[in-house]
Amino acid sequence: MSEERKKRETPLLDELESGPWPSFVKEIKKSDTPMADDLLGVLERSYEEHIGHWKHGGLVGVMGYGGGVIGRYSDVPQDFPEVAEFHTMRINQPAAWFYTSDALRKITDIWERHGSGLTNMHGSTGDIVLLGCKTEALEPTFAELTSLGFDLGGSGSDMRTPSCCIGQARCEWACYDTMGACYDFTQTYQDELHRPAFPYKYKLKFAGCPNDCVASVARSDMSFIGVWRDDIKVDAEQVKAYAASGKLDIQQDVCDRCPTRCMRWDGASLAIDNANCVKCMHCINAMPKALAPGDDRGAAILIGAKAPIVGGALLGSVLVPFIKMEPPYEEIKELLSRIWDLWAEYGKNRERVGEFIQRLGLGNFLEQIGLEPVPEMITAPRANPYVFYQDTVEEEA
Amino acid sequence: MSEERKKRETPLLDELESGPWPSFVKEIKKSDTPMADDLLGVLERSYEEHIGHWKHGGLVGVMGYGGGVIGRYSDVPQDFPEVAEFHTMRINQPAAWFYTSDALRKITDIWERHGSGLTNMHGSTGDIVLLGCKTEALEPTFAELTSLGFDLGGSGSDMRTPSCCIGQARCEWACYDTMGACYDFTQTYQDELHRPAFPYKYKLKFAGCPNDCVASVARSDMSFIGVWRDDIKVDAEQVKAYAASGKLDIQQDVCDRCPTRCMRWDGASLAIDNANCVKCMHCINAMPKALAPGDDRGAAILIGAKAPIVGGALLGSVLVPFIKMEPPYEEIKELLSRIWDLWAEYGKNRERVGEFIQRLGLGNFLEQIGLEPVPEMITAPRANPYVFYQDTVEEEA
Amino acid sequence: MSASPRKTDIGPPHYEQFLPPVVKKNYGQWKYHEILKPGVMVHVAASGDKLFTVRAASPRLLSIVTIRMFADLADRFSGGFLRFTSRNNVEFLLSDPANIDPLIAALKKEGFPVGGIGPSISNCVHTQGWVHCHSAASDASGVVKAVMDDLYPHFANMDMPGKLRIAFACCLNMCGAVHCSDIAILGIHRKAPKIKHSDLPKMCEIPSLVSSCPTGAVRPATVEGVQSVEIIEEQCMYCGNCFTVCPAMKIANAENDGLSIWVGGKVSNARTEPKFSKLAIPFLPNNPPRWPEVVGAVRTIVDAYAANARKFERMGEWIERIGWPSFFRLTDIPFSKYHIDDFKHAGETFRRSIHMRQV
Amino acid sequence: MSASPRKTDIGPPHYEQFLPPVVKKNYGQWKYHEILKPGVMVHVAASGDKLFTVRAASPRLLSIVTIRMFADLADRFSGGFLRFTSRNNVEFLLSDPANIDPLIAALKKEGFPVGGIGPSISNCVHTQGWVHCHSAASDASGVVKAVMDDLYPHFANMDMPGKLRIAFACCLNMCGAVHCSDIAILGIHRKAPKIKHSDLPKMCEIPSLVSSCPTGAVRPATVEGVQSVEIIEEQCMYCGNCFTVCPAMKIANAENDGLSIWVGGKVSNARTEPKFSKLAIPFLPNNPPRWPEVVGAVRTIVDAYAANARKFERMGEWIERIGWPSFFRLTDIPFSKYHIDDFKHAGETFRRSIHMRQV
Ligand code: SRM
Ligand code: SRM
Ligand code: SRM
Ligand code: SRM
Ligand code: SF4
Ligand code: SF4
Ligand code: SF4
Ligand code: SF4
Ligand code: SF4
Ligand code: SF4
Ligand code: SF4
Ligand code: SF4
Repeated sequence: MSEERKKRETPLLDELESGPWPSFVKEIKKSDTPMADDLLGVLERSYEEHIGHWKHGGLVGVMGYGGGVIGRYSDVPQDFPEVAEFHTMRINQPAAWFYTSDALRKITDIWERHGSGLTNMHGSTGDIVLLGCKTEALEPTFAELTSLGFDLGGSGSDMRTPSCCIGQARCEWACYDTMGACYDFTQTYQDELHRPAFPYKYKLKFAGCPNDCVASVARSDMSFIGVWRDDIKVDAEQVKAYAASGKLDIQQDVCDRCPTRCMRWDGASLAIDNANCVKCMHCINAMPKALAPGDDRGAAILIGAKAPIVGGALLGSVLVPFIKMEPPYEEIKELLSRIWDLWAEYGKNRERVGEFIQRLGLGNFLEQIGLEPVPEMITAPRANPYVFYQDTVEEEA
Repeated sequence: MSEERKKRETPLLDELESGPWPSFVKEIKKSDTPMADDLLGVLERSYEEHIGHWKHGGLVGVMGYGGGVIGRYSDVPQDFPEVAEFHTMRINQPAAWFYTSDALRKITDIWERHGSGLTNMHGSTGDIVLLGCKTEALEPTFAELTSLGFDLGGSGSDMRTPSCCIGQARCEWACYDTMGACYDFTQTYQDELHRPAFPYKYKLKFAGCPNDCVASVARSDMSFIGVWRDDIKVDAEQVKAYAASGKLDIQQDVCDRCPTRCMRWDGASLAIDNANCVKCMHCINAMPKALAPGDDRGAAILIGAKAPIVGGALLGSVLVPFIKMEPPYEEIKELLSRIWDLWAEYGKNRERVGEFIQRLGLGNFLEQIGLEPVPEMITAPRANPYVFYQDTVEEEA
Repeated sequence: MSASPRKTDIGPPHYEQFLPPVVKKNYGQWKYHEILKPGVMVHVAASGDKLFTVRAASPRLLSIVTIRMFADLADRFSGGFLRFTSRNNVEFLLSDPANIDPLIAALKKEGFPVGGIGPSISNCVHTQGWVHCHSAASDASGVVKAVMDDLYPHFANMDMPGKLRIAFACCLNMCGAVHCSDIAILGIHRKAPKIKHSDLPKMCEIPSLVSSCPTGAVRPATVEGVQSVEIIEEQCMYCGNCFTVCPAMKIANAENDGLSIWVGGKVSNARTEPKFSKLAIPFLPNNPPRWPEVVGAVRTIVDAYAANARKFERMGEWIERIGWPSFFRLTDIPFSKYHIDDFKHAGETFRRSIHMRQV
Repeated sequence: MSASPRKTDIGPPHYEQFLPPVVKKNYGQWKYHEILKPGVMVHVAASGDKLFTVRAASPRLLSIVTIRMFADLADRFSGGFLRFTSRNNVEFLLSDPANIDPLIAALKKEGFPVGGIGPSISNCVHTQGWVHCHSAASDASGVVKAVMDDLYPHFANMDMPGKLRIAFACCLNMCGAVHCSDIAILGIHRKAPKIKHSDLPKMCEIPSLVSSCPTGAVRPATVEGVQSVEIIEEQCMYCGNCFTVCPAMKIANAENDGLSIWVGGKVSNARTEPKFSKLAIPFLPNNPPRWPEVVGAVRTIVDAYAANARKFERMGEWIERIGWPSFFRLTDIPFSKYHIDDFKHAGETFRRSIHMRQV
């Protein structure tokens, strides 16, 4: 894609070409398009001035969709005309970011034709981020992508692109099929994904076990975290092998690190008081050959994680302590639609579901969506006496 | 004091005369005054009706004082004329509630002459509570009490009657002289105690060690909790004696209950990693003959405990991690006056100092009272990014 | 007496005059203590001196007749020296161990049993209730008497895993500081105050009344021509603060007042940090004179604790070890939406992890 | 192509077509895994089949040229199959272990080192920065490059006590979800937005702008005759939410923007519950191209952790074990009022016990 152009001087950025870590400056230079050139120029200026040069987006997108494109304009278009418009397209990644070389090449070809040649593999939410194109390029890129079988992801106040850990594709601990579930939910809610109709964004993430390799508890309005209910499976021989290996001190590194200290190691055999196991994964992580999650597997559903804007960050909180994760996930989808209905009706503009629940009160929220309160949802009952009692005796008229 | 009066029928209350626990009904009956009689009568009515029969206080008190008396009126004075007025007087108890039989008798004599003959030994704040008298009795009672060397305690928006644990008078763990300090502060602040001039009440409590036998961390706006800085004193022979006694499993009952697990017991000797001891007292409590607080003793000062009205209950929080407690406590008194000045000026009406600090921000509060922030004051730094930065670069004009 | 100049600001008498000689001599020099039997302990000083303490129960609400009886016993057995504890028990301070048993016998005869030391249930801290306070949603002394009658064996014996502290407060002001007790019994209102519009303008300042309500439920309003206030009932959580500020807002309500049970608080730093009590039972009826529902509920909780907690473990420590779900299962107390916090820091109590015992 | 009917709502391609045969065959049947060496692991299925993974670093911002290079390597060594991880590394999925070393060599030659598996420092999750976002207080890619160059040995070796996850976000929106990272680097603004009163009425809705400010610092005002807003500067804590809502409230400020460092967050449930990151260093200057202050600070924290944490212990677990005061002492990071929370739940972070290591 090279052509003869006068390259910009970028002495500051050039310093970031050296060093052992792969260099994004090299990447931008590799792309070698006029857009990439101007991006380098404007970035060098930011490095000089310590300030960014991008303006608010504005409404750009593809026909019939309300999300998937982030509009971006330069505030110094005269100096960097090629990036005067520099929108990104969010492309819904395949579950767990699996590709064939062939699929990747086809995507790069499309992006060579229409965009900067720069990408993020991947965006923080999980999308393939095609970084930088002009408004006029959006429709043609979209058409070519859909022909290839790809579609846009979410942005704005819609369901965002769901994502998942690698799960059963490679991981021995996956308590349900994360990729299957992620794909299924993504397909079911195409409308919610492309056409913002919520008070604010709603993210779904699927993690196969409590290790949560997709950070769902911190980054998704609804997270599905795999877990089991029965006993941890113990291969006694392999436990001994770990002990013998000398690499692991089973008492100190495993038993003493168990949050409920529900394990006993007598130097020869390991006993687990499974009734007091809180499924933290630690012992299993430490001895993958010897221990494994039980067979009665499913997921816990947590709700409401988000970043700090503006009421403070939230981690997800337990909504369903355990549910079997089996297609077509009807019970969950019914629950989800009750939640969306309630939130869509009573949520304020730019109020994430986690904040909405806190405003409404978790007890009231549960009542509205028809879930029984169970003590697993909380770490402790209220410490304050400010109870809104309802079942009281009314006065006689 | 008995005389011939028609006694009221109190069948419900009478049921509370039986049983092993000492009976307050018997006490009221023992007093056998017309006031006690009517008290029993109105209480029986409350037991029948499930509702109290007292009205708000109103301003009653002794000349020149703004606190120390709780005014109380019956809402059924026609039926129970003797308790139509039924005020309580709060008498500042001697430190740690020590008495001689002689002193107690003299107090009872005064109360026989002027009041209901009923008391609380003691009120929750610590005062001797003389329970029930008429308005006209207040001044004479006060005169006789002061002649005996007693004075009123606090009520309303003043410094409340300070109280303390038994400390060095009997307890081997007292890290400072709680009774001496309690007496000293009480005397220093007589004006603040008797003449409400604060936004709200301000309670002081003195506990000799982290066991906090006077519940200061929950119940005082400022609590002084004894603590030491050097190593726990270990009598190795006595440790062995405890182990040998069979009453204590040193590993399980002591070491495994240490919050930082900083103790090692090898069956023969006990090693404490004192740098990681958080002075919780547990091991010392468990083996009082073997272990003792170190010699470098003083107190931590905590601020802001209170009951839930109305912003929610608070426990005290660390203001000074360690200070030597030596009369005349000048440094502490200077600190206290800076706190009172600030709170008196900026505190809202009925805003306890703990709530005031939360409203102002602990960092700002420290700055205002001239204390350096130290990490011991918190359990963790902020998790939210909402910092009010101050040392920023101003723009050139 | 009235001729002498009026004394003020003298403060309490200096405590030294009330200290037994052995205490004065060994002040700050105590070395260790031992519990000799229920209600009796000895403190040993560096000098070798010993101080024997006998602790007796008290209903706190004491007649002067009883106080004089205590004084007499002190004269007979403890050189005239006695004290009260921070939980309102009475303690006799003896130098001569030979006096211990006679004193215990004399106390018993008067109806004041000995106990409360060590791993036992000590006296129940409490408040005024219908005996004296205008705010009370229940009686304090009566509930305490009924509960302590039932728990008496645990006062008289040291048969608990650790110390178990019970407290009672008759309204949300929590004068009994029940917010940090192993078991707390709390009187509660459950109906918004009834406004006496005729009295209100005379008795109360409307702006400070309006601002007293933490939820903003009290609003200025003109009612039947008078400047008064109204209450948005759905916003009222019955804290009673408006009533404290304004007598014309009576909150007590015979049908709806009652009691709630809270568990797991503590104030000591022993092992774990001080903790607030948490809601166990949102509502039990006022059922004088013996409040059987309350007595039964407390008993259930005490029994579950006694049967399951480890040595030294306080109620809250035990519950945190086994988890709240297990506490509700073990006690058969139903869990409801009322248990879920919805006040200011509610979100901090939501479970934000997978750490659950799956059942 | 434009002639064919417009496709919408097709969603992503089904993942199955991208799975290597060994994965398809053993889907859900994996038995265990082993880390073979830095950046290389093997998963063994119940069938006995093995899947070898080689993980390589990525700057995330990738040129299509590099993506094609990855595709070529996949064709040569892993049957054309590869994936990216949730932390933006690239993983080649091999059936033949003989291909591992040649692949590593080829990757290295292209400048893409292998590592990040096990107890190591994996890729730094990050955001757009000055490369693309209007909100950025710093550059994302540049800081990450500088930091990872410095920490590279810990990516290439498994020499950490446990996993150590670093994340970067360029503004308080925290798209990098830095709120739960072992170490987080966060771009911050420190000046209230400057209002462009000439543009504001055209571009923004005043009521929603006013309500966007969490502290109520934005108030409606008439400025030079136009309906606009004003900012009460003392109330602004620079969250940038007003700017998100209204482009005429530019918050970026060259002199005052910079970075802050946060530590001790995690998301896994392993051992301890997920935790937020907490403020370690409130402000470091923007000093491109290599941000030495930031690189140095991160290095100090990593070194203290590496030297002191126990096996498996994450940053936050280590700090909680030793206590925050010890963390500040060990790293020599000054403690200031900025560290003390003063937001909504501030009181929950005050130390409400005596549990302190007295020094
Ligand atoms: C591209 C991406 C960052 C990246 O470099 O990876 C991104 C970029 C933006 N985010 Fe984000 N967010 C991205 C993932 C996230 C995440 C992480 C996640 O999804 O796992 C979060 C934290 C989790 C969460 O949702 O809370 C996140 C929390 C935010 C917030 C704060 C939301 C909150 O409730 O606190 C905003 C502000 C907003 O919504 O107005 C925001 C807003 C933005 C905007 C649209 C800027 C704005 O103010 O309108 C950014 C556009 C940048 C640009 O120029 O392209 N972005 N944003 C990520 C999306 C890529 C993708 O689709 O894969
Ligand atoms: C590939 C990936 C999932 C994916 O779908 O992409 C993955 C894969 C594995 N994770 Fe993970 N984790 C991956 C992101 C995560 C994340 C998310 C994140 O970092 O943002 C977490 C949560 C981190 C946190 O708590 O902040 C995560 C927490 C874990 C843990 C818990 C570690 C702990 O002690 O807290 C384990 C268990 C272990 O390593 O002992 C784990 C274990 C594993 C295992 C061993 C699972 C298995 O048997 O296959 C995999 C290789 C481990 C490794 O890299 O050392 N994985 N893992 C992600 C690789 C990211 C990368 O490029 O570095
Ligand atoms: C008598 C006593 C209860 C008792 O039976 O022991 C008591 C009785 C009253 N308290 Fe109290 N408080 C008593 C100790 C406490 C304590 C415990 C303590 O001091 O250790 C507390 C909790 C700790 C605290 O200060 O927060 C306490 C927290 C309250 C509150 C709530 C304050 C708050 O900030 O949450 C109020 C309401 C108020 O101040 O308006 C209150 C108000 C009252 C009033 C004055 C009622 C009122 O609304 O005006 C009660 C008068 C009852 C009466 O008829 O005599 N009382 N009050 C205690 C004082 C006796 C004494 O002087 O020794
Ligand atoms: C007399 C009294 C102090 C006073 O000045 O009046 C006192 C005296 C002693 N306390 Fe206490 N405590 C007294 C109220 C308290 C309180 C306050 C309260 O209950 O409201 C507490 C805090 C309770 C809480 O955490 O909720 C308290 C928590 C302790 C502890 C910590 C127990 C624990 O495991 O949490 C100890 C140590 C122990 O017993 O092992 C202790 C130990 C002691 C010792 C052994 C101290 C000593 O060496 O003399 C004393 C006898 C203990 C006993 O009763 O078993 N004392 N002690 C109080 C007796 C009250 C009563 O009549 O029952
Ligand atoms: S979250 Fe669990 S199942 Fe998913 S990849 Fe991580 S360890 Fe495996
Ligand atoms: S999974 Fe966690 S809680 Fe369960 S036994 Fe293992 S270490 Fe303990
Ligand atoms: S608080 Fe400490 S010093 Fe005071 S009586 Fe209790 S145990 Fe003794
Ligand atoms: S006092 Fe507490 S923290 Fe210190 S060694 Fe003893 S048990 Fe451990
Ligand atoms: S708790 Fe309430 S009702 Fe009881 S004494 Fe205190 S203020 Fe009065
Ligand atoms: S009782 Fe409390 S919540 Fe209800 S109106 Fe009065 S002040 Fe407001
Ligand atoms: S963190 Fe802020 S500046 Fe960075 S990409 Fe997200 S919104 Fe933009
Ligand atoms: S930056 Fe945040 S705090 Fe400051 S004015 Fe804007 S919205 Fe308000």
